[in-house]
Amino acid sequence: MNHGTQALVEVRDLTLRFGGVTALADVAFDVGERQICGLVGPNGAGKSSLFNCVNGYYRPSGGSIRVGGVDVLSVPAHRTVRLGIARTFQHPTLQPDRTVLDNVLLGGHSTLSGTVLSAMLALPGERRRERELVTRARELLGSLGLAGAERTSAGDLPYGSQKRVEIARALLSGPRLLLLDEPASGLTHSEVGEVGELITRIRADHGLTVIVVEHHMGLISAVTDHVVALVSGRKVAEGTAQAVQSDPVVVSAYLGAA
Amino acid sequence: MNLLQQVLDGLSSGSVYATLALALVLVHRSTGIVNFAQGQMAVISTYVAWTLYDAGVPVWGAIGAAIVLSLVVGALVERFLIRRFEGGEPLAAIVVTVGLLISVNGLVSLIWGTVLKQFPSAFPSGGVGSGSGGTIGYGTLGTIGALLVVVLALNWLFRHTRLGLAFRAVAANPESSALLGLPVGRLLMLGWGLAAAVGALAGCLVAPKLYLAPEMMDSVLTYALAAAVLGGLNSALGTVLAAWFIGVVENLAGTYVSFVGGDMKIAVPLVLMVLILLLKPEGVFGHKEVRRV
Amino acid sequence: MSTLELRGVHAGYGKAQVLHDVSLHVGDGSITTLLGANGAGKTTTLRAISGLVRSTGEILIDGRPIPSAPDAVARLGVAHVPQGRGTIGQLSVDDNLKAGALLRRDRVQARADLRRLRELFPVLGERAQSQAAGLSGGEQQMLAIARALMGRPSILLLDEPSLGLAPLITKELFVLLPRLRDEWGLTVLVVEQNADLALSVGDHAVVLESGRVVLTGTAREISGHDEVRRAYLGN
Amino acid sequence: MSVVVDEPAVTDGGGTSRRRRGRALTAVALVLVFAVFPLVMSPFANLQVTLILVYAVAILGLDILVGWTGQVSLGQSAFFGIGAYGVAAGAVHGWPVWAGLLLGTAVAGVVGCLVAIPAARLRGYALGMITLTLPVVAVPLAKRMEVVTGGAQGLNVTIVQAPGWTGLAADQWRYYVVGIGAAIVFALAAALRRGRFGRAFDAIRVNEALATAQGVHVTRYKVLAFTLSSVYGGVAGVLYVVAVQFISPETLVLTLSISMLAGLAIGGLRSLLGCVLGAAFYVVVPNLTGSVSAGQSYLLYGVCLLVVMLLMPRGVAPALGHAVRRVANRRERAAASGE
Amino acid sequence: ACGRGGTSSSGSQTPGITDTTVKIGASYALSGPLAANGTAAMNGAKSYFDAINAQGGVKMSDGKTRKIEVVKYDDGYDPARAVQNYKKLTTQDNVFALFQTFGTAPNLAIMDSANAEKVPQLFVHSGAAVFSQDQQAKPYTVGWQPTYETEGAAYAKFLTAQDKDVTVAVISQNDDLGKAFVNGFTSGIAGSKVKIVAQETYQATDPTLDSQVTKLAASKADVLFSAIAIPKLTAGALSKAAELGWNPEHLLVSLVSSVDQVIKPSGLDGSHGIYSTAFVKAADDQQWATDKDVQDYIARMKTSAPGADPTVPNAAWGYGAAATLVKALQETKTVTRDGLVQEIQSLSGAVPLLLPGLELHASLDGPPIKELHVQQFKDGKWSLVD
Ligand SMILES: Nc1ncnc2c1ncn2[C@@H]1O[C@H](COP(=O)(O)OP(=O)(O)OP(=O)(O)O)[C@@H](O)[C@H]1O
Ligand SMILES: Nc1ncnc2c1ncn2[C@@H]1O[C@H](COP(=O)(O)OP(=O)(O)OP(=O)(O)O)[C@@H](O)[C@H]1O
Ligand SMILES: [Mg+2]
Ligand SMILES: [Mg+2]
Repeated sequence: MNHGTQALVEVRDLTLRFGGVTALADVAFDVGERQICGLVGPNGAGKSSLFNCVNGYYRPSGGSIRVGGVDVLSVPAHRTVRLGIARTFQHPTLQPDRTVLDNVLLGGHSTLSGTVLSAMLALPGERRRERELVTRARELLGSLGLAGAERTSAGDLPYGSQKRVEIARALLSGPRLLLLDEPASGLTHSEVGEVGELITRIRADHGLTVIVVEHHMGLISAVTDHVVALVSGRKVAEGTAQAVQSDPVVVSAYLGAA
Repeated sequence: MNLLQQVLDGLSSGSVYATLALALVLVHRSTGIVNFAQGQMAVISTYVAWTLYDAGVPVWGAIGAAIVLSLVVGALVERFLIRRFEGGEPLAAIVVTVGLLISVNGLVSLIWGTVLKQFPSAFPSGGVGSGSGGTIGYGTLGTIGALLVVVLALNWLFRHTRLGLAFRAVAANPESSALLGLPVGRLLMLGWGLAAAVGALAGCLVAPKLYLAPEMMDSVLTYALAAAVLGGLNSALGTVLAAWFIGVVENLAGTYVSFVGGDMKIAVPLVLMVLILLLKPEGVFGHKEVRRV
Repeated sequence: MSTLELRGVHAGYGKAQVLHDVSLHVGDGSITTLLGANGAGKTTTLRAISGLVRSTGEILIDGRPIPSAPDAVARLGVAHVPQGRGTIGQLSVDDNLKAGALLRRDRVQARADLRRLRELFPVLGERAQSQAAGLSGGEQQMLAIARALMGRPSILLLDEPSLGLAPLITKELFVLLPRLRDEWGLTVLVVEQNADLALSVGDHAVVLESGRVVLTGTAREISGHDEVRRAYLGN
Repeated sequence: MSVVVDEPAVTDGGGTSRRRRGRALTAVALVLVFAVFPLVMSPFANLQVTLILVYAVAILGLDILVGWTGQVSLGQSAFFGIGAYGVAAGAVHGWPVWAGLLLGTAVAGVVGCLVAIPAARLRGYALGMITLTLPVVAVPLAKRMEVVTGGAQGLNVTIVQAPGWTGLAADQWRYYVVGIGAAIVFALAAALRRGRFGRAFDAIRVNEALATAQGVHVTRYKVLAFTLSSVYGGVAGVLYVVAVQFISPETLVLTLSISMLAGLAIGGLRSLLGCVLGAAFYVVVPNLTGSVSAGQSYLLYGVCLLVVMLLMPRGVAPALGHAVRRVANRRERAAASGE
Repeated sequence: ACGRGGTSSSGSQTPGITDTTVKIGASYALSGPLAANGTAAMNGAKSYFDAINAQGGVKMSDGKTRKIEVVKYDDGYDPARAVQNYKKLTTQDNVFALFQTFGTAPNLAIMDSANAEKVPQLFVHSGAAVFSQDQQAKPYTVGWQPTYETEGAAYAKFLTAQDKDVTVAVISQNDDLGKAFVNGFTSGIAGSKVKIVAQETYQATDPTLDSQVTKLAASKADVLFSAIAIPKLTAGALSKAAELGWNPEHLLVSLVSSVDQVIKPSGLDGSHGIYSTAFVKAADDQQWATDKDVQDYIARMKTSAPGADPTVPNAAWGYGAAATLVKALQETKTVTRDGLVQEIQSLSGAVPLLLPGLELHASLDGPPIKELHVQQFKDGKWSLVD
């Protein structure tokens, strides 16, 4: 493992098929604790599918994924968030008619407990925990520059802001591992820079491990400690951003000659 | 032979359910809505045909005229009523069709009264087979024939024509279709019009058997919905087969399972349908939809 | 062969006014790039043109005001590739492409176009019978672009076509655009955050800020502009 | 009780104290109006309000399923019937009302849960079909289970008599009993919607994958919504017997389920006020159209339904909320400019 | 202390009565699956009341002549709406009495309230025995037509009287009505040579009864007793039997004995014997062509409800029940609700449309009309057999 940190994520021989399509084939790599790992590759390489496997949405046909030593594939999909795995989606997936704040609060679902009955009776403990969650959500929105949009319906936000709401929602669950699927897509150059800063800041503030899928090589170079490149579901290169970007397979299949 | 006759009877009632179910499928396929008023719209069409017949128009002429008229009226209903609810809450669209059902029922009662009318059969009376070996009426045979024609036509329309593709595109995603230049509004109107036309045919075919009354199709609606959903809501052939299945199973259960009896026989195909749907939620002939994030 | 012109266009959603007095001109057979920050109103501008958002002011195609219904606008030869997922998920890849060509009469030419697009985006041929919803984000984006081109539009509105596309494909796309402009006489209005690339193939550019046009010029002029460099080009 | 729930779930810190005081005043005024109403109004008006509240509870149950969670159900009348038969059969056997209440709602909840466990896999029309089976089967079943249900003749019961010391007439007393019952279950639902459960239900409606990723066990929450919905249906059935003192298989029919869905759409999804307004539509409009013309009341009812839907496609409560907000904004702006 | 207390409906015993009018209330199924029957009943009653009003009104024992004003509402056969209509009629419209509320369930739903509040619930449009068997306990609820049991028994008597071995197939609706017909019939044939060999039930919402009839046909019974309450289903059942080559004698319950609504649509000509029972004269029976009652009835229907079909039995019953009410009002000695109910408990004599030999005979354990005659469908019309 590079940097000598302990691996938080261990992916081994991961294979995923859809009918005749092989989305992932024997993919294996590690991500160390508090590392930022970049995941790159051409369209259809299997990057989002990998995320979908890690958070339990897809059930791979072979291989294993361990996060913090726990076999992710053995827990049901809704439990992965309790293992500390949070994600954003490639295509912003919000509740368009609800406010931005409500959307973020949804991310805190797994941090709350209490039964239907205690919720219906609005017991004091229940109300207090809810208030605390709201406070934290507001803080997160503030730190993501969305404080002003708190009461806007999420569907009314421009594309770029929606992606940031997703990040806030993911953070509210208090994850150890954050999966970001193209967080900078649709942003201007300077906004991409801000996202880069945001990612490093998040790691610093929350002590997170991050895997980020991005086609924006500038961002990948700027923030990642370590990059994995997939092509047609196979890992073709791994290493520092620079090394991967100069890998001949990656260049010919993904980046194109400059 | 009781068994054979029960099967034939089941096919005959199944054909009744299928006629209406086909119209439901057509609307769903072309506009993505399930129209609870489909049966009631068929009833008013049938009354129109009856009125023409009563005024001396030959049966087939009366039916044909009613079909053409229904095509127009169906399109207008879409344009001026349903249009406002497309793309909104699905419940609102459903409830509007319920409102339409009630209003049309009231309108039919107002115009033609509530007492039943005899609708002439478009086919000769009598049937084939003998009392001992099982009989099937010409009316039922004619209905089955008409059903098959409609099924073939719908399959051809949706599978092999540009219009069919346009229908499917619009039903799935009207906004995206509009960006392709498809005349979304007119396609939706046409979809409703065609369904109303099939409904009119359905009404005229079953009216000789069910007798024409404002609530003629009410009891058929439950079965037709079941057949359409069981068939996958998008498959014409699947719908007809499902309808026959329902008709036959119902009769056999009512006849041979003693605790079911005549009053509970409807429960059997419905419960079977529930079981089948649990195994295959998209319906027997439906396609599983790919979902991903 | 068409020109597109906006004169004093205002548009918004409900009470929220988004575009303020937007005027721009896209010349016949030219590529114009629309730049702007997140939320500047780029998408809204394209939606106003294709009739998805109500607008006031004048939107003219070849000097004539556009009709109000989106499908009527599209029938004038305007193809709009929306931001994000613009395909019909329930239909197969092939049906999506066929739906793009539904209004065409020249079937032979359409088949040739299909071949060409499949060469550019091989996955569309490989996955012809798959349901479009199963495609990856970038693959869906390719499908949306290809589908728009299948209609042989005279005006193409592209809303961040590179969204989710791998760098290689993005480059290829921006090689294709000037070719189509020249071969088909296609008029293109493209919103693109990969401003470098877009400006390198574009003829003109327009910068939007908070729903107002703040800068227009040739692509070269705009890419030389300091502020633009800082915000959109990064060098 | 007339709280529109669809407003932002979080309210603290948002409202000024003046607005909060305004709300408290409105609430007190509403309670007063509610309390005085039966004392001054006719027995018929009382019965109508009582029935409105009965159906409002059933529609609220439906809203939990349809509005909140995005599932369809045509089975609510069956749960309504179970609750009603529970309390009526209990009363026939001399049970106290609360025992019947428990029995009716428990059976409704258990049946709802049993149906939901397999049905939670389904969505859309397939689920609608499955639930449609409930009333279709329940009606002949109720006719057959004569020992419990009184068969086709149904059960006449006399329950919830006004205690002598109150000096209240039967209609007044039943009004209060049903009103307080409805207020309680409405308050419970409102609290549920405000917190994590409400958000989870909402997320399921929008996108099940999204909900799962946030840690929502989609199947379990769907079953929960279905069960709650049927419990509410059962409670409504119990209240129905309190109001009408009679239950027969005619009440379980599919038409009632459909009418409740219509009420929900008319009132507006995801709104407590909407549930009441939808129920009011169901109860009051036929009476009004019946007064206009007994023979054409059905036709007029259908036309009213269409007209209201056309004018307010999202329902009456959202339309009202919209109008109120507009007026409030205008007033605020006027006040601001006046200062 | 602030409640209204006691009976909330009325302090007085004579609401709805003025010097010139008497107001009565009715709740019918004017929509839904039973709309045809409900509307017919309403029209029949209306045509009689209209005629009486045209003559100036009802002359009552206090010497005043009052017009009859009917307030009617639709209940769609929903008990909850019937209860609302009851409340509205008694507390808002303040009617003097309820008249001819339609159907078993709606009447049951209001029966307890009516008796508690002492509101006469007169001549209910249902043959269920509950409404007439115990007038001691429920004096304010009064039936009118013969009970379904009585009618079932009448068919039994008709068959047993022939003293032959007869096999019977029975089909009945799965509710109180169907059950009552069958009970009356079964007890009537007990110990006779008449045997039930097959029995089926159906749901009112069944689209057809083909399956049931096919099953019954296998019994090859001599007689089919159709306790079917829905005209189109009866017509369908008759024609299905014929289609199967099964030609039993048919016994149709009187509810569905209309020639135009049932027999003609069924396509049967009566050559194998179609029987029913009646207690009123059928409008389409030629033997009454010159009968004053029937002529009046047809003419009045034409004036009051143009387009309505006078041959539907419910219409004739509505007419007869209206006539019964008018007779009771005329004879009532004290014009109060209790007075009216008392009068009705001893009401007797003729009313229009009743078959020859039939009269009202009030009693505490049954409806005022207690008998029916068997009639046969022959040559396109009904004729009395006995
Ligand atoms: N649910 C599904 N059904 C069918 N095929 C699928 C499904 N999900 C993914 N695939 C296929 O698996 C492959 C990998 O898809 P994935 O979304 O992981 O790609 P990606 O690397 O994220 O690409 P992009 O950069 O375009 O987002 C693609 O070919 C895609 O079509
Ligand atoms: N449906 C909507 N309802 C209300 N406001 C909206 C809606 N869609 C967009 N807006 C608002 O309009 C403004 C412009 O949005 P638009 O989507 O046009 O921006 P954009 O320039 O395309 O941004 P991006 O680069 O993020 O796509 C934003 O402030 C946004 O909040
Ligand atoms: Mg992806
Ligand atoms: Mg945009």
